[in-house]
Amino acid sequence: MEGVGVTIAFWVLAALTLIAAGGVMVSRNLLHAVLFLIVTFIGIAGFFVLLSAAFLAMAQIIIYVGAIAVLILFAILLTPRAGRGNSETKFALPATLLAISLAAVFLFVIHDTDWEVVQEDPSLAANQLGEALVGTWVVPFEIASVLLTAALVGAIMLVRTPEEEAEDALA
Amino acid sequence: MRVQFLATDNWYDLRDLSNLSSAILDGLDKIAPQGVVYVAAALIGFVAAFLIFVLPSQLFVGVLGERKLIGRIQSRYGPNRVGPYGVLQPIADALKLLTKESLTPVAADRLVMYMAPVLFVMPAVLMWAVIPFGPNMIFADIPVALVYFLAISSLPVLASFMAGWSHNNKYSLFGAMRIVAMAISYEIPLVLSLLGVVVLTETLSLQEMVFWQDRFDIWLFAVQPLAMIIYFIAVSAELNRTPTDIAEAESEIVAGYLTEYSGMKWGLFYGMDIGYALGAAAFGVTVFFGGWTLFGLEEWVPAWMIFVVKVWAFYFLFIWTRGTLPRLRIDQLMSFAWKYMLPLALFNLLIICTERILWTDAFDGDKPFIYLFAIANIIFAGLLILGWARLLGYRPERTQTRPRMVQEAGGYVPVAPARGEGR
Amino acid sequence: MTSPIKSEPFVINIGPQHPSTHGVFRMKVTVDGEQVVDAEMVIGYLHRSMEKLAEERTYTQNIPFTDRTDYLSSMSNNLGYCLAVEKLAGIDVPERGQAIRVIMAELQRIASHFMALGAFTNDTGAWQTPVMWCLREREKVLDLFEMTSGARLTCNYMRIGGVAFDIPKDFEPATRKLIKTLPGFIDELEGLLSGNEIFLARTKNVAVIPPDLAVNASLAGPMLRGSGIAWDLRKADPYCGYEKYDFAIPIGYQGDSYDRFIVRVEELRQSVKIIEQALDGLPGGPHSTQVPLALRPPKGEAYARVEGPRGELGYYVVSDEGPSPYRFHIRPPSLINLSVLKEMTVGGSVADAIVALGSVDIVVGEIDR
Amino acid sequence: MSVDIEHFLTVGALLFAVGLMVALSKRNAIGVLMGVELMLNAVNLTLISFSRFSVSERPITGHTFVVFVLTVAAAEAAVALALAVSVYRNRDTIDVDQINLLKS
Repeated sequence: MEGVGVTIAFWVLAALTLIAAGGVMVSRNLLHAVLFLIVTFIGIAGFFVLLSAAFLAMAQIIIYVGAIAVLILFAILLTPRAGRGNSETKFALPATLLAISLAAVFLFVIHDTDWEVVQEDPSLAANQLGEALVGTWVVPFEIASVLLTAALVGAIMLVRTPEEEAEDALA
Repeated sequence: MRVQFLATDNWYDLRDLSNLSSAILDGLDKIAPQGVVYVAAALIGFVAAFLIFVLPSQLFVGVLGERKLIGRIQSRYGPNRVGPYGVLQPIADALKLLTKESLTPVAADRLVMYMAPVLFVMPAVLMWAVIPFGPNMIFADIPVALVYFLAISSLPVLASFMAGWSHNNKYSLFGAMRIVAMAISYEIPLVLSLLGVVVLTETLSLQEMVFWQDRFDIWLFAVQPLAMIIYFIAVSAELNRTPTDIAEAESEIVAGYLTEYSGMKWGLFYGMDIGYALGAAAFGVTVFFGGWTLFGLEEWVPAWMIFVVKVWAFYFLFIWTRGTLPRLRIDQLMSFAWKYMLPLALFNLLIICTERILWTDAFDGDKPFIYLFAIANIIFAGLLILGWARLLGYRPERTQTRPRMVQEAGGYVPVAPARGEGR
Repeated sequence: MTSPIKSEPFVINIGPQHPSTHGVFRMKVTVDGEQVVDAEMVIGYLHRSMEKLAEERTYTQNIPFTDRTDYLSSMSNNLGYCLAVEKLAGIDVPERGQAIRVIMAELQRIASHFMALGAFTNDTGAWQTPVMWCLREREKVLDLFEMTSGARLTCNYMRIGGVAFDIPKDFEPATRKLIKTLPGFIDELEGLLSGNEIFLARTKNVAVIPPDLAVNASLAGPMLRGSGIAWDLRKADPYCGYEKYDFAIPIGYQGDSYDRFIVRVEELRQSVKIIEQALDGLPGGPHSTQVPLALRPPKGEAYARVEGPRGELGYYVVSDEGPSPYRFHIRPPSLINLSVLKEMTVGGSVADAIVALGSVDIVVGEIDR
Repeated sequence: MSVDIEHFLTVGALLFAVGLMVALSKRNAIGVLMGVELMLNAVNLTLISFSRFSVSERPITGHTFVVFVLTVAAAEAAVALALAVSVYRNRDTIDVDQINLLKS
């Protein structure tokens, strides 16, 4: 992937995403952490566009920024007295050390092996993805939809109030 | 089949502005260094799309036109003080908003409150990248244009939530909660109704859809009336225009998530609301009403003029509903989205998929059968809308709209049992 | 085992400064999510202590006070006060004076109901369109008032013993023209709103007042008739010759906001019928009896009640043979109709609370006096 | 001036590390969930970069896996937040340290 534009875009997106991810870790207010998270999601969508996966970039924005971030915001709203601080537990230091050592291992592996790489763009269009999903991957596709329904029912059951439960018991 | 009939190479042929732009860019390419042409192309595109079409129609159709038409609906003149027939009213509004001081409450979350208008404006401009104004006049003809539009239209919801949340004011918190809950539940029928269109035209790019409608000489709203109706209601809910303007319901929660904004911050929200309505109208026109084509007329009248007039006509629908309909409650809106719009969208998708298979296999894709499907779909749409309403227990004939008349003053007059109780 | 939902109810001030409280009226609403848990009414922002001031002024000087309590129906208030003093002092009003009083009271009811219907549709969200139409028609009625009494809102037209001046020559043709056009507009307004699905969804079964609550809370006017109780002072206790005119009383079905709306719309039509009959049979003769300026009614008290646009508008005057009343009290229908606000709004959503407030049709000047 | 697979994988690895750090060290349950979301996104990025650069006759499989990761992430976020809200209702806090009923 040569070209000035691609390189500039990559470095800008990399800086944006990693700084925002750092922001999630560092920011003191839980809501600001969510906003940094949203910026990370948009950064990742930018990477997808760079890697010519345009459909997935848009899907990422719709699902992550449009739905999951909003879900998290609603969870914060529904737990008002649980404090909006973003403070760390006492495992903060060991967690950081573990993360750094893990990152070191990953980076060594990445830069040590010489990847068998193809340079030209496989230009994967949305309809290829569609055919793959309902073609070779149709079984996991159906299981995913079952999983989503199970999650839906599970989430509703978890947050039902006793009145609703009593009401349904009568019906 | 790329439409080449307009690509004459004399630059003064304004029927297709791309002749002019390609002439300029080729000239520039010869003299300027390598990268400059891209920047110039982007600038020309921005000037052509945004400054010629979007900003003026946002100001004059959105601000002035809407206020004048709503005035007419309410049997009064719209703004006619500033300039002849009130033409300078939008400029006067903009100046007033610019000079007004924009306050920030003490307990407000300053950073988020400052960011919200910026995040609200950005998608409004990005939205115009994929809208085709003419045969070659499209800013970015990306293959995933439809999904791009849906992604962009889910961003302002977050910006409104941030605005509402950061004011630390009860009314705006109400507005923020309401807009998020409603936008999420109306996004699903919106996506499903557009899915029906994608199934029929086999493409996600808006330009291809316009060519498809041009090739088969039928507009998609005739082939899929149900999808068009669901799109209109879902989009008017996304933009929270009446009858679904509960996010800033003036009579209930003062100005919803805009309560604490004043000056140009509020101005940005107000201007961009109109921008989004125009964007949704432009998208609706491109997908359902044949974009810049008008059955051959686009070879004489410039295509982008046809498109602009169509967008204003579609925008009139928003003005019309805003002028006449009262506002629904949040729980009624929610049940309407989940119990009524979603099933209808799924039925529509089912019908369109069967027609698609029928069309390609049985009739191997020739033209007249599309008209057959169109008629069938219109009948289906009518049946489905009425049938599903009755299924949900909607009996309009049961509501008494006239009071009972009594001659003598006396005590309580018990109600005669109506013929079978309604919902 | 999950404990009951512990989301925090917080108090919202639908306060004196709010676009849909019809004046400076404050409602402290305790809200749990979107549902109203408790509503508390705070009034007194427009208290001008009219009843105390009236004790220092002569009987005739009190008439302008009655215009300014309920500024949307000044004619009905004047009528109520004049009837009370006439009952106290035993003055009888000539035929022509009574007929003019009936015409003016009914015209005032039309103007006030137009304002009420417009404001109510504003609260349900039909932003400005019906209210503009209603106000356009109301202007025509106000022109008639300006023609006769010189003022549009606070007319101060009635005097003890009759009316201030006789109706001008071109009053009758103007009123006949108005009466011809009004029913057409009323049908148009009813067609626009009462068949509208969204309006039905927003007002049906909202703020329901059962008949027994309506009677026990001594509601009056469209609020009472909305709950199905056929009680109208013009029929039950006729004054000013109302028994001569034939008209019907509209009553609702279950006492929700929608019933109150259609009752008010129907009352408009009945008022037009009354005006027409009063104009046809307008008797000749003097328009008022001569009453000494410094009237000194005998010792005693009198209570006269009138069917105002908002309900039973009562005037209670006590005299101690002095030039000014010893005690002057007004029965405000808005305040008493508002006493059921808590039962109406608790349980509904915030949006319903606003619609409920709109359906009561309050005038803050009358509540606070 | 060229960008190849190492760059994308590095960003993915760093993002995963930050996600892990957030998930392990946050006190608030929603903070932990945010960390998990970050990790899932890092995985998505790595999948797509392999799908773009790898030598294989069906590069689309990377995309299909990302679609599955998206659905799983959405389902997991919904259930995790429902769990957090119901825990909040009983313990009035979603502070990860104080939810230690099972501890002896």
